Amino acid sequence: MNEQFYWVKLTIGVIATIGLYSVLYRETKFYRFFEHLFLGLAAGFILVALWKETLKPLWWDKMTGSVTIDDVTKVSTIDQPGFWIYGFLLPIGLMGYLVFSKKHNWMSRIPIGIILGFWSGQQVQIWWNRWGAQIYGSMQPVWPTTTDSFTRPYTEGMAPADQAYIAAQLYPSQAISNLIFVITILAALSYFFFSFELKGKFLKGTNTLGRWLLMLGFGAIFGSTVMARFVLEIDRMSYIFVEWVDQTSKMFPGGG
Amino acid sequence: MQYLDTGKYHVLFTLLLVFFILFNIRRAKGKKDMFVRRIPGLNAIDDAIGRATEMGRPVLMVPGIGELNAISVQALNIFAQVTKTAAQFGTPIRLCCANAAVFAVAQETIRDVYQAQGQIERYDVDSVRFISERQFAFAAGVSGMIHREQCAATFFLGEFFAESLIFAETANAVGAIQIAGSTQTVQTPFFIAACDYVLIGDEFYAASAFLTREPVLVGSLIGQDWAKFVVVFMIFCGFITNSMERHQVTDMKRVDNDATADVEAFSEMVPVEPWANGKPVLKRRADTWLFRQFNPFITKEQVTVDRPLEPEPEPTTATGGGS
Amino acid sequence: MKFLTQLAQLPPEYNPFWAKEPGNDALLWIFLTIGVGIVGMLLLTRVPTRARRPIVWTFTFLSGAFYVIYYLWPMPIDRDAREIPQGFVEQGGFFMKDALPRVADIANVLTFLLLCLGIFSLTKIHSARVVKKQKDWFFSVVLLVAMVVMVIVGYWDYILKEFNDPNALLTKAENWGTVNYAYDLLFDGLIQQMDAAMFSMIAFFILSAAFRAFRIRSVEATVMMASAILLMISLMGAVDYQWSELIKGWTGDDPAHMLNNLNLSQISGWVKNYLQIPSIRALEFGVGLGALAMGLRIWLGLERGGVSV
Amino acid sequence: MSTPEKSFWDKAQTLDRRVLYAVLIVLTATSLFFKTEIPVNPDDSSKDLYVSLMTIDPSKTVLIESDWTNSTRGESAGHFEALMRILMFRKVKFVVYSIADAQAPQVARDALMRIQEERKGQGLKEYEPWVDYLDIGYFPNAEGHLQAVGNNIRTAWGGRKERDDTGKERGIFESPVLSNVRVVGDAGLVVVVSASATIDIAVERLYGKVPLAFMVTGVMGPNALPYYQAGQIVGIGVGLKGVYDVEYMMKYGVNYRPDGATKAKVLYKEDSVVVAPVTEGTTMDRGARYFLPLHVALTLMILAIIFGNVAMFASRRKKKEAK
Repeated sequence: MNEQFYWVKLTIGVIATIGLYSVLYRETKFYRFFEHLFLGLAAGFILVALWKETLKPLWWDKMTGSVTIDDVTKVSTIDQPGFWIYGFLLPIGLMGYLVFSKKHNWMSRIPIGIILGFWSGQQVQIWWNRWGAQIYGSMQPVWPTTTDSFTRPYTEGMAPADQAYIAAQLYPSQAISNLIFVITILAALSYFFFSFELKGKFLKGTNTLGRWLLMLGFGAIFGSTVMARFVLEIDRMSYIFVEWVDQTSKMFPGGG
Repeated sequence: MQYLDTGKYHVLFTLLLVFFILFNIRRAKGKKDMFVRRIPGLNAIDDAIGRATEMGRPVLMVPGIGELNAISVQALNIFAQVTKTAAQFGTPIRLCCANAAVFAVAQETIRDVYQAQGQIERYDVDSVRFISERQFAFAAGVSGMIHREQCAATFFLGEFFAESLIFAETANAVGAIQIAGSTQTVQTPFFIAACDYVLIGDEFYAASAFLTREPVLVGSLIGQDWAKFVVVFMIFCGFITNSMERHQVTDMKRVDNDATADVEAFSEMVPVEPWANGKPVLKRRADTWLFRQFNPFITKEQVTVDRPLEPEPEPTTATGGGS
Repeated sequence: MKFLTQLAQLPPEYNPFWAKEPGNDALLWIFLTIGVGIVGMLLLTRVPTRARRPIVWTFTFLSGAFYVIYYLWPMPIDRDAREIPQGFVEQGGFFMKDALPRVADIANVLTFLLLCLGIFSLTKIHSARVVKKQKDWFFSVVLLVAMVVMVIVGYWDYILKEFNDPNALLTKAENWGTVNYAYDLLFDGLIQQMDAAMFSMIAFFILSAAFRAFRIRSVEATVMMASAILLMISLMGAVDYQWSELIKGWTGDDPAHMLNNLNLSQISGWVKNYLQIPSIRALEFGVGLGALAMGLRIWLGLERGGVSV
Repeated sequence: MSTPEKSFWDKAQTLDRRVLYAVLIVLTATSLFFKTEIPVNPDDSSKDLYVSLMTIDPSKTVLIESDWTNSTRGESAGHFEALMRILMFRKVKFVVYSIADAQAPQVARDALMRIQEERKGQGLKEYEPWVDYLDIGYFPNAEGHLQAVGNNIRTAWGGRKERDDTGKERGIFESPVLSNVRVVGDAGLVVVVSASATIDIAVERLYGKVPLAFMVTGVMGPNALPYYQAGQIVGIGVGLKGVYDVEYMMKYGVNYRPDGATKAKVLYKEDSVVVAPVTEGTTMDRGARYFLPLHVALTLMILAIIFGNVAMFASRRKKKEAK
């Protein structure tokens, strides 16, 4: 890529970044300009991608099929036959546009109903796949199989047979951790009962404990997401203060 | 076969859950005043709208950036209730969508609400807007709108991803009352940190039952609770039986073979080798009864099926295209 | 019945009923299909009001039923494309398994066909603003111009790359022409950078949200704050290193020492595995059940109110 | 309502968010200019990644799946650059392809050119296209494409042509880079540099056929680590820490004791494995530059939280005293 173009591209990117960042200070005309520019470009891009990346490969190509013609022998081979039935999707999709019609707007619910129908049917299909293994995974054993040591011994450098033996055992420290796991999941589940009143000290206590444990989990998620977000910000700073400044000084040597 | 190759257990279990939900919906028919636990965020809806009305500023609603599915539909169900109150007070509303299909549904829903309230003259077509399908363009557009219109109350309910915090903090900056909830667990902590009221987990799904007290919805909620009881019960029994079984001595162990080029995955039992230190061999995780229920034991014979073959299709050549 | 058997016999790629020869044959069938579809649409406009709801529901029910039946029906395992199904059950299984990828396309294609609805609304709102010279109309001009320019440049670039470039030379910048540069500028120089700018703004918001919310006010807030801070500290490589050096000092660099479990990465890993995972899992069970219940209500047409189909 | 004079602590408690933003910008931007070396304990997964990259047979070609774009440049560019530097140091031939995004090849190409220029500046040998590496661009339909590569790489990539060193267009399998690759298993390693779910596809389609290694963003880490724990991939670098780990090992090696040193900086699980550092070109770059700002930002965040709490308690005490 040639240098001038690269510099122009960088500069525009830097201005746009600053434009959007300006909303951190307050909403100004400067921000408004870049916001609308962004929305316009994004809408235009979606219209391009609509055909290029979705309708053509997902619909048109599959509907019409494709043929390869050999350069030499001129014999054509069918790569993929055309599935004519996809043609029905066009009228059905177009019905969605009747949402603006006063008289026939009910027809727009047909494509919407189909989309929602597929989604709903899938819920029945995927429930077990998604949660079955997790239900089993929550049934952790809590009775240690050995009391030779409180924690799992350090195995590096041991004979493989001994390592395998240790790996197959449940040590007390793990058993305690597993018990905490089971208590946590049961307490947190109890927080999500809606249809009956929680009475009595035990149930109320479990409910509160469940809420605290949930908050603890949320805190952990919060903490572990922070790094990725800060890196993005640091990279933007590097984009402006390192890359753009470098390229600018390359383009205008002696300028500053 | 699906219910043979991955076990009958899960089909039965799923059908049990389906039965619980449908049975309770049926049972609840015609009943009134059924108990639903208080959900803090939802009591605040009226206050939030009241405040927006006093200040003469709009109420903003965002049904997430997900596709059209039950999550966005549920968000719109809650928004329909919000709009009902707003229509009574004559408070202006803004509903921003990031998906065209959701936009179509939202358009109709909101119009229906105004119509049902007899306030159709107050309905503004442009109050329901499509902003952008692109995640961060949508974020930029909505933040701009929050700032410009100084929204007094904001509702962020649905599938939110990284943009959740952009919305929540922007709305906080203009002093809006915020009620939020995301089915994306990873985003919930950000809402908790930045918003006034947060619907956690399936409080989001329980919300419409709580707001409308419709028998169908409350019934379904009771069914969900039954299902949760079953899960609690299973985990409770499971951790006890699993703990006991891990102490049983065994001389066979289960091996699960991966799929290869010519055979599907299958399981077999092989004798175990005794430990070198002479201690008894105890059952491992994969040898327990429960593990077998969740990971059915499929023998090699079961996965080997012989069917006659269709003759090799002739190489297909197009007749018209070549010339 | 014979016809149905044939339909199920082969995967659609080999089945002469579904697959047509590309070219005139396929196009003819496509036009016929679209024609039939349009006629169907016209017929639907004549449907009486009370039949509307059942019609919409039928579409919803049938779409959902595919996946539900797929789940319950015995499915073939270890199957070759040319194997012949034995008996009705297998025929059904073969048929549905072949149909699954096709059916999965339908929802996608419909969603995308609806996309222009959103763009239409966006254009409508902003052109109205320009025409009526409402407040901020200038910015609506910016939006509309940006959109049009992007569409023109985007399709032009697409046509050049797709149809005029058999050897994929344009995948390299040194072979680019003006249009390709313009497209790169708009997409990579603007859209991508603005995406990144908005995305990175979250870092600022995380900071201000944490400053405001993480106060020792209630047990809940304190617990959340404590686990967040613990995780953040464990992410700092330098602190993690110093802490582990400290522990090494206590243990005399003995890898078998029990105190090694106090390493920051060990502690934060324990918090994640034994506290975060179960509490979040409990929450997600509920969300999953909520989705299942909602799905059932939509599928069976039990939802009432504005949104129901 | 009379508002009494606000004390310093009251004000501090409700500090204007813009002050925090300004501090964050200033601190991260200035700390960017200090490329410091912070001692760390590299993660085990990063060590495995580095060891496998440094011990790969130099006569075998490495396939690089580059599935990142500028929106995740912060983490992925660091990974990609470190990978380039290691491979060029070890004189391993490589192929770069993308399946996630049509923009990805250009982004990877730019990064590659940066490294080439840097090496030119340092007087090192540049990698020549066609002879030392191939850049074969984007393949749509990720799932189908990787399946095709797994089945028969020669047909999957057979259609691509590149200019050879004389400027003539030839099929890529005639190039010295790919001439010895008949099946995908002939490649020494497939490295996926990704910011998206293509890692799942890579494991599904290529696992068992060729060794796999990942370099992913922090967000993808939780998705990818289970594959490492299950032994399906040989090593993985996660997020910025992963970049820094690799750069740190590039400088200090693994189990490597320079003359006179009694202890290696980085220890490996197996004592017998000794991997030397990368001795030419740059070793600490993007990871090292971003690592200090990251520490600064995290410290700022923790200090801000502490400050907020101190302010809260101080103002509470003041109010109590005033009463």
